[in-house]
Amino acid sequence: MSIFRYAAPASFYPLAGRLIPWFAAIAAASILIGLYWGFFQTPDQLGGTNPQKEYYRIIFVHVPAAWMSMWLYLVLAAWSAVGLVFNTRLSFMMARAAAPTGAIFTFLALWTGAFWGRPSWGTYWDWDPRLTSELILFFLYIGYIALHSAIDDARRADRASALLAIVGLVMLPVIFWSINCPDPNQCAALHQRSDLSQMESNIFRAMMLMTFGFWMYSFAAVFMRVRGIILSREAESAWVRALVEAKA
Amino acid sequence: MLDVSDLECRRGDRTLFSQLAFAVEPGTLLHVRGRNGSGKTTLLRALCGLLMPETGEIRWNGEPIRRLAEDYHRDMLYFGHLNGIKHDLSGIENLRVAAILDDDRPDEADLWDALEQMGLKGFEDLPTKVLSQGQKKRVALARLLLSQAPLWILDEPFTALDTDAVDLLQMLIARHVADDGMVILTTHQEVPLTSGQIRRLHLGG
Amino acid sequence: MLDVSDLECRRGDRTLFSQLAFAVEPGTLLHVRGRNGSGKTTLLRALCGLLMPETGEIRWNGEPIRRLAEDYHRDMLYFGHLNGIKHDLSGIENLRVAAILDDDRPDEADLWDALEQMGLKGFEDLPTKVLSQGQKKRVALARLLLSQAPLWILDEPFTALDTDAVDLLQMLIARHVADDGMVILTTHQEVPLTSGQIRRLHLGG
Amino acid sequence: MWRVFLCILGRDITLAMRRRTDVLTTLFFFVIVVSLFPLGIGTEKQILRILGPGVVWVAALLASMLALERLFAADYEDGTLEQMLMTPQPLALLVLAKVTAHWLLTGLPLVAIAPLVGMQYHLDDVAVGTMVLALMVGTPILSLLGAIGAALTLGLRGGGILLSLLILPLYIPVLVYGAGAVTVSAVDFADTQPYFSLLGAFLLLALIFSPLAAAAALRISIE
Amino acid sequence: MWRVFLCILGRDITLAMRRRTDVLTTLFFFVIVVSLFPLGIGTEKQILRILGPGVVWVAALLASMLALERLFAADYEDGTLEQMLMTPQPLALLVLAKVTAHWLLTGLPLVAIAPLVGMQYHLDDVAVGTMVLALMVGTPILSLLGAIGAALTLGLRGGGILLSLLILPLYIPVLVYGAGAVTVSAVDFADTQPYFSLLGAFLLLALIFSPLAAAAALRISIE
Amino acid sequence: MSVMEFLSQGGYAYFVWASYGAALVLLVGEMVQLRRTHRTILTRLGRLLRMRPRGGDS
Ligand code: HEM
Ligand SMILES: Nc1ncnc2c1ncn2[C@@H]1O[C@H](COP(=O)(O)OP(=O)(O)OP(=O)(O)O)[C@@H](O)[C@H]1O
Ligand SMILES: Nc1ncnc2c1ncn2[C@@H]1O[C@H](COP(=O)(O)OP(=O)(O)OP(=O)(O)O)[C@@H](O)[C@H]1O
Ligand SMILES: [Mg+2]
Ligand SMILES: [Mg+2]
Repeated sequence: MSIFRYAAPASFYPLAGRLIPWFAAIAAASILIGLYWGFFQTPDQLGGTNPQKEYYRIIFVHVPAAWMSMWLYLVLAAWSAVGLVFNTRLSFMMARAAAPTGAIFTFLALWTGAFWGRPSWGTYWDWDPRLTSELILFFLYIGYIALHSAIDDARRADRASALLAIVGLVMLPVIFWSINCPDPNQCAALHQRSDLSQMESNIFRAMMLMTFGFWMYSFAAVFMRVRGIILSREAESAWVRALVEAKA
Repeated sequence: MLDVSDLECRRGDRTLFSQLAFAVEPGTLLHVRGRNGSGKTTLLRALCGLLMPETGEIRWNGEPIRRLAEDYHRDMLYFGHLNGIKHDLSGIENLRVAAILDDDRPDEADLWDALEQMGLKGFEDLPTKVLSQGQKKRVALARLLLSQAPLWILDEPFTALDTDAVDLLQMLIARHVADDGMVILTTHQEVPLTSGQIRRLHLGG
Repeated sequence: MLDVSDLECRRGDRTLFSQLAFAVEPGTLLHVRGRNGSGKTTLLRALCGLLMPETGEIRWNGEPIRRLAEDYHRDMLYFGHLNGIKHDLSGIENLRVAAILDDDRPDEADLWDALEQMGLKGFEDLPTKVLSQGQKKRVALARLLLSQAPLWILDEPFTALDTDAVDLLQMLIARHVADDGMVILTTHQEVPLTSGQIRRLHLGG
Repeated sequence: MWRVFLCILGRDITLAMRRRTDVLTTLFFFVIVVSLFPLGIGTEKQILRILGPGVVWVAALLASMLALERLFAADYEDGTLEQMLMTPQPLALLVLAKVTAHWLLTGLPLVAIAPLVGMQYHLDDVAVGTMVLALMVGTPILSLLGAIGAALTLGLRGGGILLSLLILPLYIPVLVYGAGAVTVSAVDFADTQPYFSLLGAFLLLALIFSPLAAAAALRISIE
Repeated sequence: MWRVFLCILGRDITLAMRRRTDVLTTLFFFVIVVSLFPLGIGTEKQILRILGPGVVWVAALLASMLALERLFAADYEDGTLEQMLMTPQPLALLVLAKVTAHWLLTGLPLVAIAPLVGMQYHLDDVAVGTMVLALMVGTPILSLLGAIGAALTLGLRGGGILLSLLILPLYIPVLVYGAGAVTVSAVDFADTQPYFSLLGAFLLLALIFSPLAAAAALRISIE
Repeated sequence: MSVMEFLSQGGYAYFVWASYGAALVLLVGEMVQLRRTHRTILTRLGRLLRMRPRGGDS
């Protein structure tokens, strides 16, 4: 019971309020240290067989953003599923709150990827499978948000977009795979990935620190958004009235 | 028997009613009343299983309607703001589809008969789009004549009907109640029903 | 004064009425009656100029309304099955747009006042979508309070209103008639209006 | 159960036959969209031949999606859908019947007209044959997936364009393999076999899962 | 008169701002449609560069048309359109105000995002510039012409796809000259001048006549 | 290493700072926007509360 208590919006609201500063502080600290490390403790080249010059430093935002974009979609779909199965209001709110942050990270991954691609491939955009997949992930986020806000009734909006998120999650591997492997005869030639273990260890650590920072940032942002959603949804309840009165 | 306990429904972010509890026994008519926006339609849709209440339980013969699902629907007939007829099909075709979906197996004569009773003789095989608002409603109400369902849930069934049709509908409701059926209805007009037991439920402040 | 002569309207391939002739003088209420499908809505829309009659002439102060066009619309207010309010705008915004389009220039206070009189105090600047069916209708009816038009054409204005609102509307209609206005309305309910002259027009067989 | 399936199928086909133009509309939309490209891009044979499969598939995607917008809309507006939810029948079965009717009325005509369109793009016979086959397997997938979107966007403003936003990304695998099969057939028809197996597998999965998902979506939307 | 024009313009923009995502929907529809082609056709740079202008224009046509479906629909459904017909204002003025609002909300964003899309197709800077200019002149024509179709199909089932059928053929001149300008700009930007003059002339004609035609169509549809 | 040298990022300043700039704008922007909406919600609720002081919902 003790932990499920926080599944009620009324008790989650203050809890989130207390946690946000911590997450924000940890995020700021790891991002700042990560950036310092990334810019001042790393070689000016990606190293090894990879000749990339200073512009590789985009990696410290690009990869964390790309990872967070995918992770947050998973989170979104997971909360949606929990909401549909257990009919808990807070789960839907969490899903809804995660979507914009996820979309922002997706956009960031695309944007930074484009600015990486220009110096390294000579073009801002190419129809590389990985880029295309990220673009489609962006469309899925936008679809989720668009559907949610096209529906006036909050409950229907929650449930409908939760179902969409789950359908999207099921289709995502299929979509990624179909783009990665347009010719089923040659699926062996899946897109080459750089091997994380061969990366220069300072670069790797800075990147992981930035990823951690982005992750903590996501907690802070999602909690802040969910607090807003809780307030407007529970506007009629006694505890919100009391809270607003206390503030006034 | 329909049994409702501790029901709470929200729409948007407003709680319309809570801790609502009542039961509808065979041979009763329940008249749900309340001002505009008090949640009558919402309650009726919750009773149909179209809308999931926030809390509370609705039981049909002791079983929660969520669990019964399709079996509950066999015992129930809902008539909402919309007529639920296809304007491109004739009255007869509309009735036939409705009957098949309800697992009733009426013969053709029953269908024609029902429409005639509703005062639609001569209009049976015209596409319903050429009928007036009230005539369309009569086509939809013809389902009441065919249905075997013991529980009728009617949301403002009298609107747009002329006085003849209102009388006919009142007669049908009275007969159904007299036959140990159950009727739940909302209407802003007064319903002068005589037979059976009439109960009133008042929503909103 | 509205003057109708030799009017015939068809819908689909059915003649609804023909050789209809009547006049509505200032200070009169014309109650158009008839069974479902007898053509009441059709007649009202023809009187508004929304629908061109098959034959016949509708004159406003002696001029055919086709010729008057926009000038006729300045003198007339129609209230149909649909409310004609935007659900994403608040009651105030809806009223304001309607007033500007009608070339009225009411000040803000009048608008708020009208909504308050309709019993919508506190709801004025909420988007109308959060209101119930009856409350939305009240917002739409608030136009009656602002309008300068002498001729009101109301198609079943009482549906979906609760008794308070029905009383209010009856009062408005009575006042308008008493002020030498003209009202043409349809309703299946009885309208116990007392002041002014009430005429009845019966459509259909 | 069969009786109910056939009843809905028959009903929807009767309704469509009473408004035959609706069926033709989708077909003409497809043809018009396909014909627009040569106007915008130029009419060089070489280029058209490369464009052909992709354009046809994209047009099929758009046509099927726009037609789907109306899949449940009419029933929703007049309240028959609400009534269907309250019949003692499994909703997924009714959905499947409606989707089947819909495909027969809009998907099948597209397949039938594809050879004509292929001609416009100077595709050779093998390519046209492959295209027809691929459309035959692919368009039902489009209808099935689209049904979920149609159910979710039921009664919302901006239905058509919102639906596209939700569903077009999900159509990508069908597009990739459908158009891929045609492109590959230029080399050797035998190479298309894996493409067709994949499309077939998609179809099977869609047949099983999407009526369930669409039924769930309908229950949510009708609330 | 100005007051009435601004009132309607303001009303429609306020309404759209209350549903900001609706505006984004059209934009993303455009982007998605544009992104589908490389997946169906292949991603060779040479080919993409040839496709680019045509695809962008066809996508703009479709996006603008689908968005237009809703131009009068919402007002029709809730009865405000009926009321507008009965105000003492010239209907063509109200139509023009609605179309203007609509273009500001859906056409202009397309123009703004076009450079990004041009990048996806590896168009060079001159081509992108020409495309933006051409869209700037061309999309209002699309909105104006589309308004007639939207008025005619008001309240009909299958609105979106039926509308396409009526309006897409009328869009062809805009497509031909709009895409043509971009293609020609590859050789010399000066060559595009006659294309722009023609588009400008179309725009002028459309500005004058289509509000009148749309107003007449509305009166017919509302009966 | 001078500040200028650092800023120039070996001649790739445009790409590097365009990326980091976007990240900064988006993430900080999101935070600012979230704080602002939270405050607007609170004030709006306060207004609603004052309008209909206590209990009842109509
Ligand atoms: C718009 C352009 C781009 C997008 C959308 C994009 C997207 C992604 C995504 C989604 C990942 C995570 C992949 C995974 O771990 O499975 C990723 C990782 C990575 N990307 Fe990009 N990328 C883009 C451009 C680039 C460019 C131009 C480069 C460098 C040449 C690049 C290099 C990397 C590296 C090194 C990783 C991390 C190592 C790995 O997990 O493989 N990306 N990118
Ligand atoms: N889809 C919805 N989203 C948000 N609120 C809604 C929705 N539907 C109804 N409401 C709100 O729920 C309340 C109850 O509506 P309901 O339709 O149940 O009232 P009613 O008692 O049937 O009123 P009426 O007599 O006017 O038909 C209204 O205040 C309305 O604003
Ligand atoms: N758009 C239309 N097309 C064809 N026929 C129509 C149309 N609209 C109405 N009708 C027919 O016109 C006749 C009159 O309809 P109308 O709506 O005027 O009736 P009414 O008197 O208002 O009835 P009610 O009391 O039911 O509202 C009806 O028989 C109807 O079938
Ligand atoms: Mg109601
Ligand atoms: Mg009528």
